[in-house]
Amino acid sequence: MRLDRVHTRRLPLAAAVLLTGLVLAACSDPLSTIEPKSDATQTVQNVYVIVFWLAAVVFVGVLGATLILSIWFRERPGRVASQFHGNTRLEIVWTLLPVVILVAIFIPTATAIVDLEPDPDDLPPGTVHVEAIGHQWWFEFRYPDLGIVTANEMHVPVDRPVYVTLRSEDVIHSFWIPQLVGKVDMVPGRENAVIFTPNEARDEAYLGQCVEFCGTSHANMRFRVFVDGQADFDAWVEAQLAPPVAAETLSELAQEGAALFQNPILALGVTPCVGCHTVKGTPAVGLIGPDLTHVASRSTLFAGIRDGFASSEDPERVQRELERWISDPDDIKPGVTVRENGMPAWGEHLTSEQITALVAYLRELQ
Amino acid sequence: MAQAAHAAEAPHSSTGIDSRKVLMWIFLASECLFFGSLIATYLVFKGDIPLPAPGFIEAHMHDGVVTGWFPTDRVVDGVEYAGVLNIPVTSASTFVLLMSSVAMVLAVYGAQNGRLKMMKIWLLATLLLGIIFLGFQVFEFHEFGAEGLNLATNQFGASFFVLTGFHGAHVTVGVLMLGSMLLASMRRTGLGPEAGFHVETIGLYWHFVDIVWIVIFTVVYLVPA
Amino acid sequence: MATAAGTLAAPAVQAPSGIWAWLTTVDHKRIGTLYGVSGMVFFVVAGIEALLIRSQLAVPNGEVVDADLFNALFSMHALTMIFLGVMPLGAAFFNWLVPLMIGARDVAFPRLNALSYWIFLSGALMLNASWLLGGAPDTGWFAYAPLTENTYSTGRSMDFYTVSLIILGTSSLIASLNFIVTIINLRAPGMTMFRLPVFVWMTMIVAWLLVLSLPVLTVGLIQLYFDRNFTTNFFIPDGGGDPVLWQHIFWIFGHPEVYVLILPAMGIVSEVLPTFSRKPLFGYGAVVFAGISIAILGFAVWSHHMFTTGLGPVPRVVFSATTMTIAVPTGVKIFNWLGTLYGGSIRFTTAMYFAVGFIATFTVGGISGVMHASPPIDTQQQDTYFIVAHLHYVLFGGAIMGIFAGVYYWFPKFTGRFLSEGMGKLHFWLFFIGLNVTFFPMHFLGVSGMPRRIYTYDAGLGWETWNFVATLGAFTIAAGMAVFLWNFFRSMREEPSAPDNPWDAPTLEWATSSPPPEHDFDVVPVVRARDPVWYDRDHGIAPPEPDPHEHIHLPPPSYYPLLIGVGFTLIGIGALSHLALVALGAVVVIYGIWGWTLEPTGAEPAAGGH
Amino acid sequence: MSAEGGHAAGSHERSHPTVRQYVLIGLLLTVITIVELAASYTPGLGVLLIPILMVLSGIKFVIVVAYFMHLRFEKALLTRLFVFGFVLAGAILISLLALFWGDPAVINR
Repeated sequence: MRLDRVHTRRLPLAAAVLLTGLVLAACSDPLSTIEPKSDATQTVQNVYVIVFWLAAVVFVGVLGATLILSIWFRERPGRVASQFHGNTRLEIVWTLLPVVILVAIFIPTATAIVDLEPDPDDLPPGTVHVEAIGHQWWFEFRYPDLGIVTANEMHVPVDRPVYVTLRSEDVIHSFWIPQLVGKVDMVPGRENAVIFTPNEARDEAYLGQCVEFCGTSHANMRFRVFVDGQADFDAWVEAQLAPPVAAETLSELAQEGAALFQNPILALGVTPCVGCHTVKGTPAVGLIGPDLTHVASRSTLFAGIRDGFASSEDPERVQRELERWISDPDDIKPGVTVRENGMPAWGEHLTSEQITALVAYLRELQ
Repeated sequence: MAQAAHAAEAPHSSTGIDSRKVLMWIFLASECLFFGSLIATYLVFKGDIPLPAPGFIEAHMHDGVVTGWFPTDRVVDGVEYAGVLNIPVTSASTFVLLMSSVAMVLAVYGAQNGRLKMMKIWLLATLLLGIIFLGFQVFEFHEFGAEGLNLATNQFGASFFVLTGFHGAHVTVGVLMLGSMLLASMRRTGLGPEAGFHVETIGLYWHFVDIVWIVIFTVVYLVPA
Repeated sequence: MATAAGTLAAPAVQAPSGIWAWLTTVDHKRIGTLYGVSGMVFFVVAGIEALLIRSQLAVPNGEVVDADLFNALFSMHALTMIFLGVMPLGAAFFNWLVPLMIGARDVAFPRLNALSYWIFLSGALMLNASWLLGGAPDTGWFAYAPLTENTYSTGRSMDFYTVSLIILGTSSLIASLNFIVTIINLRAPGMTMFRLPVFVWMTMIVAWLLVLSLPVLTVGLIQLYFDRNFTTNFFIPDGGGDPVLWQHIFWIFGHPEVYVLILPAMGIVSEVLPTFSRKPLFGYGAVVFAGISIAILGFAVWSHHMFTTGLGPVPRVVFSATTMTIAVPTGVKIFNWLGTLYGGSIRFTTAMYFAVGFIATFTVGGISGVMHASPPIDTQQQDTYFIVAHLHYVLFGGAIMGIFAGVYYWFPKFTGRFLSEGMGKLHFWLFFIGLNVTFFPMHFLGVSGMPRRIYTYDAGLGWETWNFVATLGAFTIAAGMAVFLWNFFRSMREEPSAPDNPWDAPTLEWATSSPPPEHDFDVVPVVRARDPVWYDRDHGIAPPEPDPHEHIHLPPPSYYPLLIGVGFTLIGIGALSHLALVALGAVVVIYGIWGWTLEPTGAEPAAGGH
Repeated sequence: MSAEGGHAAGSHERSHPTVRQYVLIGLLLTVITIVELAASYTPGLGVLLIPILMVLSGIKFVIVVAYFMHLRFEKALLTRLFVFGFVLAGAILISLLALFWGDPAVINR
């Protein structure tokens, strides 16, 4: 028969390829879920490894049995099907066998659940506390103990516990940094929390993203986490706490942009920049949009979907994208002008020279 | 018995129970989940009704007492709140619904024993009692609205009105069925051999609506927050 | 009313023909065909939606569709597949087979059966009308509040969602009540509960699941509708509501719904495997009880969809335990199917290909399911493509493979014709290879951290290769479907030639002609064993001679089901536009029920009831 | 089956109540309701009130189902069908409440 030839050739090979594929595929991918870089993800990984190998055994066993039985007992001249209705002993065995496997999975599972649960009343000493707040479609990060507010970019020191409380301003989002911490939802009206201790400082960012569908631009809601050595972290904190750029040190064009930015009636019937954004030390104290005090120091823009001034090789390109964003943000992040408290499309209200000036200002907010 | 005439064409039934009765009982099992979910929603929110906004207090302060926010009387932060629920009135309407169940069971008795007149009288009584119950509910909703409680007021208002409103809708369907049955029984040709079944099936529905109210009355009105 | 009913009943006397015959039919076989054809149409529609999704994701930063359309596509793909594809295809088999398998001449309430189809059609058309009228639902089939509330979902799309799902739920509820009663009450003499074919058992379990879970969804939908239209704040945190309540309500329904989709396929496979292995099902009792346990446990696991919502450790431990428990009865089923193959003399027909393929692919879905039954692992898998892979192995590798096993198996019974085995096997290989090529790489994507429901992604995240491969697989599946449709139409042009029992199968539907007469059986069969046809064959019991004097009573056609269906449609349209239409619809429904009750149905009271 | 509908009393092992018994049951239900009311107005019952009310309304529930809805006189099958749904509804309701009332994550409601 054709079946057995095809099967025997394909299946064992395929199974081997697929299983090793599963192990190897995700390694070194930036969002890999099986490359733990913190105690929390390592705990998950320890359970995963057990479950994975048990699953692999069942996979090979059941699929192998299906294949072998199909070949062995296929219709052949002279073969007569034996008529029996069951075998009680066998049935008891294959009821109990899964039970044993499941207990083997459940015990580490339950332990891990308890291990991963943060206890807000008893945080380990040296814990860094971050408040993460989900917005359609960006993340706000506040460090209540340090007085820092930033967006879409989180810095944490290596080898110190990070306690992140999770809230949402609008719809449900989910907070996930695959290599550092498993996802927990940000639910409006509730406060959840995660705790993890990153164990590898590196220059390259850890990627995070929203993983609960949250509307049109759900796909465009990402963030980055930098795990720094203690000295680098302190330097970052210092930079964030540093007073924002003084008005007189701004270039001429940027000063023009600053004036536009701070103008309370930029266009009739449209909330001006200052209505939503904060730049510390200026009249801009809006709380709806991201804090822009040090926006030019960030490695990305628009919630992790484009390179920022601090990381791009080509600042002029960033300049052009930021101009495009201010002029028509929907073009970069669909739905952003439509949603409640959305970013207006300033292209309808400002000249391109004005927008260039605004971007020049933002570019100097180091 | 009057209905025995059709025995020759009995429908097939493996269990010996009429299919319509089985259907109705399974449907009622399903309805348990429907009302169970509504009651669960009510209870989820019942535990912690927040304090009203100052604007609400101003708008609904009568003689120093705020109306239309909490289900029962209470004093919070020196502000006195009058409970919305009016237990005496609802006890009366509960009694009415209970009596309608008694009337219904007598109508079924009449139908099953071939006493057509008895059936009609008690069907009418059930129908009227059902309408009176609905009248109580309209009155209650109207009163609550006047005191300031509506669907948008708070979670108590939303879950209360949706729960009791859907119960009321079930009573209304029951009233329609009773009315139809009554009309049909007035026809010149009479009711036909199936009357006993129809009345009994409607009766099952009606009693179920009654026991749902037994639960609602206890959970919503009597059990304190 | 009485006179109206008298005149309206006229069509009952002369049998209607043509389109009218289909509109007024109360024959379970015709209603099954209506369900089957509708289900296939919507299966294709949802498949086209899937192809668009896969085209968009084939390469990074794809530009086939925009964000809003993509979100509507994945939402409608799920809604259409679940409620308009797989469920009605299941219902098609229930309708066709349950009366035949239990030796009945129809279901317990034939007109109610017709009504459930017309209400289904009404809800199905209404849901899809949203594409043209105000936008299709675009918040996922799970519709998590508060994204679905007025503030974030302007326009009518979510009202289409609530209204059409309530209507579809009503249809399923009516159908399920009908099937439970039919199975309990219309069994042929000798057909005890433990002689019922496994497929009939699964039908009853599915019906129970729907009867007990749909009301919960209905309540949630009503609350959402009230939030959007009548100023309540059930799920709006700013107004004191709780979005997590919606999640609970939705998944209390949603998880049993998963079993509603898969259990019919399990039933089908449990019929196909013994027939072509030429031996009885291994461990009949275990398979039945496993189905019952799955159903009961199915109500105790809903929060595993919410492991990342922040429920606290205790609920997560508890729901993790209950969820893992479900793997036991599921495993029992798989082992018993393998036990059925053991010792057999297996004929590899197309139906058998699909059935054996089902065991393999469903097992993969079951195994990955156990993985995210563990909440810590779930925090790395929830809402990634790993879940997409898992659920498609269960629903495509499980439900759809099972359904096509059933299509090939019962096609001669339904139509009197055979589907081509050669094209059938080509269809199987295209499906089997296509589904593995589409969905297996999604495990890798999930492990690489690709989230679900994203309309775009950047290059350089390690997702390019497998996304492209998955898209190729999707088009392979589409090719398989094209082969099937060609096979179907080619076969339908042929003359009927199928014998009564072409596969030498054991169950009662094969004891009548192919296709069966309108009254199903000339003589109501007497059942002497669990596999009645084989028992009679082995014991030389000849089929009984029909009694020429017996008057077989069949319920006459009725257009009241259609009329009441129209009433439901009006209520639905009213709920989306103007409440006056709701009143009009209610009047039509009440008028329809009146006419229905007074309509003469011959002397068969079992056909009545409302 | 005609035996069920036509001869309601004839085919059952236990005969249905008489009119008199129905009225008495109605009275009993009224009395229980009055007791419930009295309990809810009695100060000092404290936490006892809720179980008292639950038991009393449970008794009413059972009486109506058993006698008015004739479940006591039907085959056990119908009881099983209904009780299955009722128990499931109760179980889901209780677990839902347990999930919400023990929920620490809520910050505003």
